[in-house]
Parts: sequence; C-alpha cells; structure tokens
Amino acid sequence: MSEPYVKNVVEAALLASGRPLTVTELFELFDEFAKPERASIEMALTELAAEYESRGIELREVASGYRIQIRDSIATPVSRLWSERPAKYSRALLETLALIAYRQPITRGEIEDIRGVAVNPNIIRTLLERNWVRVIGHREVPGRPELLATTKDFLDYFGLKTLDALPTLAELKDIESLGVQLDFSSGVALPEAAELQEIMGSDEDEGVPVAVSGSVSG
Amino acid sequence: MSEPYVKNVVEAALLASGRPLTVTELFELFDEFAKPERASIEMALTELAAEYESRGIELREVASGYRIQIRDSIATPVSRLWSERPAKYSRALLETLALIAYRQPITRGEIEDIRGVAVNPNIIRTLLERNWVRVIGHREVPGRPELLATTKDFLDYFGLKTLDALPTLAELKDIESLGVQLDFSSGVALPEAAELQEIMGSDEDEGVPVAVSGSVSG
Amino acid sequence: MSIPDTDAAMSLLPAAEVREIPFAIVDGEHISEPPRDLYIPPQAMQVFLEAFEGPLDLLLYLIRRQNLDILNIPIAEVTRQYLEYIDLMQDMELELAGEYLLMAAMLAEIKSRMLLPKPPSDANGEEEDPRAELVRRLQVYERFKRAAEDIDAIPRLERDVFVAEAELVERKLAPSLPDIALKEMLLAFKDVIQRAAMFATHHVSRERLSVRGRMTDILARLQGDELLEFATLFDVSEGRMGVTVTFVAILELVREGLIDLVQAEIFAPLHVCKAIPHPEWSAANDDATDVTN
Repeated sequence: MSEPYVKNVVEAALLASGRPLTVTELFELFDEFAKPERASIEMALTELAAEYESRGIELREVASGYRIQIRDSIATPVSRLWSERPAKYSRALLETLALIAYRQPITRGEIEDIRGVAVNPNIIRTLLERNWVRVIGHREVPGRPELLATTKDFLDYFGLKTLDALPTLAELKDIESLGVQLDFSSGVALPEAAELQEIMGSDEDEGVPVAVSGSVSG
Repeated sequence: MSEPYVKNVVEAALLASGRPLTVTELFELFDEFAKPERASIEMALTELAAEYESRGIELREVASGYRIQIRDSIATPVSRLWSERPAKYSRALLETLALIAYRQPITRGEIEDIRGVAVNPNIIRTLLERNWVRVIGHREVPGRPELLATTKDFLDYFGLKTLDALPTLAELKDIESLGVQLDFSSGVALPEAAELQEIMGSDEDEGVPVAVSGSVSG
Repeated sequence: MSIPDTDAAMSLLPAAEVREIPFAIVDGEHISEPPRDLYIPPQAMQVFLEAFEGPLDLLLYLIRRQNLDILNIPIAEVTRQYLEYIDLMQDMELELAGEYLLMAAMLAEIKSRMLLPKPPSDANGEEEDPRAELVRRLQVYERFKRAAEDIDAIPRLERDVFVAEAELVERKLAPSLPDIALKEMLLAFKDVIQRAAMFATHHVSRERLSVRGRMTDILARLQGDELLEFATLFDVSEGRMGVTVTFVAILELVREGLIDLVQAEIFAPLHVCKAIPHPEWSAANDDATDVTN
C-alpha cells in the first residue's frame, strides 16, 4: 500500500490543478528531501482509481497525464449545474480538424484539396486559439505553406491518450477492382494517363490518393 | 446511511461546479421523478465530510454553500503546481561548486586564485543554504579563512555514492562522450577497487596540468 | 449539418428526380421544366447551399440520396442533376463559390470522355475509368466527413466530460530551487581548470579525489578541540588501498597546515588535532578585526 501522505498529495494535486498531471509533475511536488519513490506515486494512482470505482468520479489517463473527472453515468445530473448548452462546432470546423488529426502534418491547401472547398481562415484561427492545432513547420514548396498538426490539448479535450485512440478511418474501396465489370457503351476513354498517375500516386503511405488536382484547384 | 447514488452525485457536483453549492442547488440537480429527500442530501454531505477526514481534501461550508477544498496541511506541496520554474544558477556558482567538490577542503581565497576573479559572497551563501557545501574548519593562516567541503546532500543530489564517482580530470577531457556512458541521474559510482588501483597507480598515464590550490594561494 | 435540414430545403425545389415525371400537364402537354418565374425565396436557396460543405458534399448527397453505388456512378445522370442545381442557383443570382463551377466543368469533361470512342490501351493493357479520380475524391472526402462525425461523437470536455476540481484556498509559498545537471558542473570545472592552466607557473600534480574526500572526512572528525588517536583514523576493513588513501590524506593535511600530528614522547601513540592557530596570525586577525571596526 502506498503511504497515505503520498496518496493524499497526489489526489489533492490532481483536484487542484485543473489540468492533467504526469507522474513526473506529481513527483516534483514533493519536498527535495522527502521525495517518495516514483513507484509509490504510481501505486497511489492505482489505489485512487480503485477507490473511485464505486464513486461519481474516475481517474483517467489522457495525453498529458492523469486527471480526475466526473463519471459518465453521473454526468446528466451534474450537467444541470450549467444552464447554457455547450458550444457546437460547425461541420466545416470538424472536417478540418479531422483532416489535421488523421493526416498531420498537413497544409491548408491540402485540406482544401480533399474537402474540395476553400477553408475559412476563421476556422484555422479558432483551432489555433483553442490550442487544438499548432503550426509545426513549413512545407518546402513555393509559398512555404504552414504545416498543421494537433496538440496534446486536442487529445486531452477529447479524452484520448494518443492519436491511435481516434476512431479508425473508413475503408476505401478500389474502383480498379470494379474495372473488369465496367461496360462503357461507347468504349472507355482514358484521361491523360500521366496526369492521373501523378495525382493518384502522391500518397503512398495509406494508398489514399490526396485529391490534388491542378485542373480543379487551378 | 444515504443512498450511494445521492452521495455520488453530491460529491461529483461539488467537484465539477468550481463554486460552492447550496443544499437547494444540489437538490435541484436530481431528476424530478427521482428527487431524494433534502435530508438525504444533508446526510450525504455529513458522510463526505467524515470520509475526507483522512484525506488531502475537506468539505467546508462557506457563505454561499458547500465546497470541497484542499486541506491546509497539504497546501504546500500542492502549491508547487504554480511555482515558477526556478532561475538557473550562474556559471560562477557552478564553477565554485565544482572547485569545492574537486579541491576540498578549499578556502574562498583559493577558489578566487584559480578562477582569477573574486567570488561573490552570495554564491557561497547559496551553496551553504542549499546544504551542498559546509564549513569544516579554518586554514591556520592569517585571517583563518573557512575551509569549504561538499556534504552528503551534495552527493545525494547528484546521485553519487562517493566523491570518487566524479570523473577524473583525464576523463573530463572527454566529457562530451562521458555523458553518454555515465548515467548521471542514477549516479552509478565506479567500483571502488578499480578506482583505488588507478589512484595508487603511476602518475605517468596522465599529464593534465592542474593548478594546485595550495601553491597558488601561497 | 443534418440531412433533415437539407431535405427541408430540397422540398422547396424542383428536385432533380421529379424531372423524370412530367412536372405538370397543361392543356394536354407535358411540361417537364419548372416555370422560370416559379418563386423560391432566395433565403431558402441560401440555406440549401449552406447545408453543403462544397461540391463534393453536394455530389455525395445526390449519390447517397438515390442509393447509387459510389464505385459505379451513372455519370450522365448525376451530372445532369448537379448542373440543374447549379443552374438554379445561378438563376437565383446567388453568389456561387468557384468550386461548384469547377466541379461542373469536371463532370462535363468526364461525361464527354465516357462518350468518346475508346482509345488504345496503355502499356499495361489496363483501362482507366474516366470516373476514377472523381470516385477517389468522393471516397476520400466521405471518409473524412465520417471521421468528423466520429470526432464529434467522442465524449469531450465541456459538453460531456467534466473535470473534478477542488479549491486551493491559499497558495503556500513553496520556493523551488534551480536544478543543476552534474554534467553542467563538470563542464564548468573543465573550463575553470583549463583557464587556470594557462596561468599556472607552479608545479603540476595529479589530483586524487579519493584523497580529497578523505581529507574532508578527517577534518570533519576533528571539529572539536580533542585529540584523535592516529590509528583510529584508519579503517582496516578498507584494505591496503584504503589505508594508503587515508595516510596520503593525513600527510596532505599536515603539509597544508590543516592538522598537527603530536606525540608526547618517543614511541608514544601518535595523535592528530586541528592545527593550532599561530599566535602572530591570531594577532593579525585581531588587528584586521579592529581595522574593520
């Protein structure tokens, strides 16, 4: 069993901080000459999680550490504390966020190519202000567009530990497999092969073609 | 005893609200068709207060209702969550500490002779306050200057078992590569026998010119 | 957006598939074109347009609404429907995003390629479907459209998840001290030694840290005024090496004038004590004190 003092400090710190805390951050709260073992902090976390089992709160590990949150089963009465409905996010914002989350690092131009529509600058600004997204560099192409990626705050907000915890993307079906059955009444027309090759071959990692099309965006 | 559900909602609401809540406010959180008695909310509060007795938090009644707060006895470590990252120590302090470690026992004058500049008294005071350095005597020369040496706390802080675990002067020449081999954080001390063998061995293998404090100060 | 919204907007329109059936029969004549002066409130058209996130979204809607296979789009039909909406919106003099017109051009191009005679196969003998790129774009877009819905469904802070917090009434001052990495200190030492070496004109010797540490230990044991028996400074369990280190440390302490070795008479036990202040030095010290006072 962990020392009661260690467990009490860990619990109090998690409740006082208002943000997730890592084991290292918890460790550093202790006085230099009375530092517990890191293992006893981990033990305290395990014990707290077990104690909360029968309670209205739970210990959750998210991207930037541990936090204590209200248990889902009790969220309805607790949500009555606030009369205002929480903000809804527009589809445009969510689609942009999804593209950044699954395709990071990604430029605004690449987002626009996939969505087939211009991205409202307000959307990127909102995502940056919420600190869900940040600029992590520039793509070394003309114009040096900013590369966008998600942050730990994004994962924390959605209660995720890592990006891998995001829902899996839908499968892409391959039109090529259908090619045999195609029946064109007046024969098959080929698009400029080179052009399509270039367009389709640009994204090997997932086998998903990024719809970058000069003819469309140009 | 109160119903566990009532107690769980009361606790969760107090922890989620961010402000004190009255019994009436707590009462109103419950679904209209499953409202508990007001008495059972009061009972839940009493039970929570009792449960928190041994913990780092406490239930307090303030002017605008009940709130859960960090117990005073645990406020010091928790407050470190907001302590600013401490400033870095100066180069002069690092050099002074290093000279005391390698040349102990040593006087301030001797440190000044080697460094070629006066030692700010604040540096010595900081090192004494940090309990990394202590005065172990006086050199019996005019002025009887204090002899400074490192402490057990100094060894503990740097994770060293003995002073011998510090690299030798020859090893310092290759300090960049040394850092990789030596796990400084866990402070692995060199095996003592090998160490002494090296010390007692011939001097020829090392030709590092070293300013010896005694003769410099003379 | 939600589909019901779109449907509501659509119901205000001469929906595309309605065209298959005569729009109306007037004087026995089948009228399949909506009257040009049919009034549709521009706001409704605006709502309709805003319900879509762009041309891909609109196309996807047309395909899904008719349960068409995305891999085998009847391009002529879909193009006709798409263009109808575009025409209608242009008739309404609504400002149409350029992307919608580009898509219209792309659809028309695909349609015409589908109608052209089949050109010779490429080297691989494979035939590329003119719709391939469009299908891929639609699929990729749909994929992220769903991902956005999935992300929206994840329980999130503020809406579904509430963080438990307790008040810290009074923050205690807890100064935290700067950290030093051992390496920092070693680098500092290396520098200072190198610097000192440049000025060193005196003898050069090899420092023995063990001896230095032992010197500190011996001095620490001599804090009081008592005499310590010489032999007690040695720990036989340290072996020959340990004894030698202690001995060298004692010699060094004596050489530096930090300790005195005393012996009452010949062959009597040796004792060690703190060096006794030289009378003159003490006097000098007193003088110095007087001066500063």
